[in-house]
Amino acid sequence: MAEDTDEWTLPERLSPADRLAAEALIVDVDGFEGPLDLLLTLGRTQKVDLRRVSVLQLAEQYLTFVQRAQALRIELAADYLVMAAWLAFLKSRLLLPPDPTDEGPSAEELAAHLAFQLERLAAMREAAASLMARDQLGRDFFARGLPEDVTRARKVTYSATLLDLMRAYARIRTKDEFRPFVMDRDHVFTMEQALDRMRGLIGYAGDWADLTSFLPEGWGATPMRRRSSTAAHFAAVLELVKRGQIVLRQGETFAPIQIKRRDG
Amino acid sequence: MTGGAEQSLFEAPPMGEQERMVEAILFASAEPVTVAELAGRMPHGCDPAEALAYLRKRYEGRGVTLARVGDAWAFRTAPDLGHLMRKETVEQRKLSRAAIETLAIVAYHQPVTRAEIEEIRGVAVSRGTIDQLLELDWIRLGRRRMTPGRPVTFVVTEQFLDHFGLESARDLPGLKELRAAGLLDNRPLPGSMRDGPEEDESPSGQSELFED
Amino acid sequence: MTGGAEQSLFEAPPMGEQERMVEAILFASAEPVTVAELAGRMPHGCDPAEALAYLRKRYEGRGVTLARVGDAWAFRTAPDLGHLMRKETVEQRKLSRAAIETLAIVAYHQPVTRAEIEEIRGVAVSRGTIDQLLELDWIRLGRRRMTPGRPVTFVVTEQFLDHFGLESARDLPGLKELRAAGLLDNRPLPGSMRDGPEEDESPSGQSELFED
Repeated sequence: MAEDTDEWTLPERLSPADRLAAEALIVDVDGFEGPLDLLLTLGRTQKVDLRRVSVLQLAEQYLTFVQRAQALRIELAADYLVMAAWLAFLKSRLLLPPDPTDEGPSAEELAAHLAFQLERLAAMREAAASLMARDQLGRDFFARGLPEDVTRARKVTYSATLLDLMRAYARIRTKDEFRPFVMDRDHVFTMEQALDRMRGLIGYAGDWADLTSFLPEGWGATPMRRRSSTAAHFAAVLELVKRGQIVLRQGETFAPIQIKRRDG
Repeated sequence: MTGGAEQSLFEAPPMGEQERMVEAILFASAEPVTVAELAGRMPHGCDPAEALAYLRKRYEGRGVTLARVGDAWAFRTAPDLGHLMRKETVEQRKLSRAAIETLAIVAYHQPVTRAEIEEIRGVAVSRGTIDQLLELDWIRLGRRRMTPGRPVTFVVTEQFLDHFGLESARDLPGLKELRAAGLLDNRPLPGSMRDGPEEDESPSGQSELFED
Repeated sequence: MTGGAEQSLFEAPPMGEQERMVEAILFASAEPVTVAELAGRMPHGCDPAEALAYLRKRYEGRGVTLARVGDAWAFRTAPDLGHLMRKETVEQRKLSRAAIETLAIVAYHQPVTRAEIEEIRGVAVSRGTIDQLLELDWIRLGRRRMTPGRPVTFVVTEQFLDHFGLESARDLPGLKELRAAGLLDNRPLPGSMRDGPEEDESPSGQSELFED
């Protein structure tokens, strides 16, 4: 691969005009639909039939483009870089004498395929353009505007489109993956639960004790669980105060809340 | 522009052309068209009334005729051929969600029993839903399943394939393909992102509600 | 009932009458009507295909012409009169460049897989593109390709043909030239195994559709 890296630093054989064109392309990078689209544009600057496009020259133009983009710190999508690596490889293969022990397709075959791809893409674009240039229904020619319903032999037909069908199936099959919008009970301590616990515990609260010391084990570990259990227990305590079973006090705002069994 | 050129600009098209124009306008219009309206839509200098007279003559005795509706004109089926038009009056109704879901399950899982449909949908299938699909000729009975109780199975019909433009039920896209086509992203249900392709950008589940 | 009476019962109406019937049925419908449907609605013994041939001749050069769409037929206004129909013009949904290219690739290469579309365009088919074309009813699912993974294929629909005024997919502009130039071949990257062994059993490209 040493030769490959050398290739990258070889003096570019680009004319000033090509360089300017490459710079213009860089500004426009978002306008391209992928590396092949860019290559097609580059190929067109050679002003020859796409079948006779110089793949070597094309590779150089493309690599220059990628280098410039990197120099200008333009973030290129991965597929542009993959194409760059492949073209660098192809370029080195095209420049070096063929290795007779080399298996697989020759550099010329690979180059010919690239030229074919470009030609095919160009052809499809032209086909798309001539398709869209055709007379179109509802724009250039028209259907009967007043379809007749002469006799009212009412017959109900039910319709559904393939898209409806596929969406329905997608809906069913992904149902399991949806989580309905419900609280995650694993991390929620309810007031009922807290009330049950506290009822059993207040017998031991003969003296003032911090509410936090009544929190269940394992519920102080994560903030979410701590908050949920604290809130539940606080609500439970308020309920118990209301029932006259305990008293509660707080020294000042944000100070610990303390509770005590109400005697008598 | 010289006066002469302007003159020719405003010269009306030949009557044959005007007749074609009236024919096309009346055909494509969703409502009967008045002579004044025709004149407004045709090039300057045209005589739609005369063109209409020619056109009316041309359609005399044909399968459709030019009919006068108030002071407007429209094509109408020849009265003696009304009996051919009976099929034109069909009322289209959308299939219910239960029916389309049941149909989808039959299509994807055939042959499938009623119990299996219910298991997949997670909800009981009403008698009427199956009946409706049977009546539409979109599903039919398949072979009985060789399991206890020998339940009947359902399969889709030729009519089903025809209606949905499929060559065979095997051509229905799988879940992965549905997703690739973007069909799984159209329902912004809460929590539906979990398995979606945009996983990375959206936090999963509702746990983040409680996170700090 | 005697044989003779039955004979007369089933005697088809004269061709002129049949032509009127076809004319009336097609005029009444906004959608193309197939020959089979015509036959189903006309009296026993009619030959709608022959009646269609006469009718087509009759409407040649008129403001309304008889258009063939696949196996079906419809009256459509003559394209040169489109400018008179501004009132009827329906707002066309703007298609993205990707959608237009994808549509053309499906039309010219059908049946074609998503992977093949991506190879030709050199870029992933963005989500929603295929969806949009399916929703427009311009493409539909074809048979699955008998290659590993059995990918779904896409083909164009009758609605596509109708919309672009094509009698069949064979009439796509430039199709012959593209085929002659080998640009519709499914040519894999040299040395890649991807499409290798199953080539023989799978019809590559649109050849099967367009074979004579």
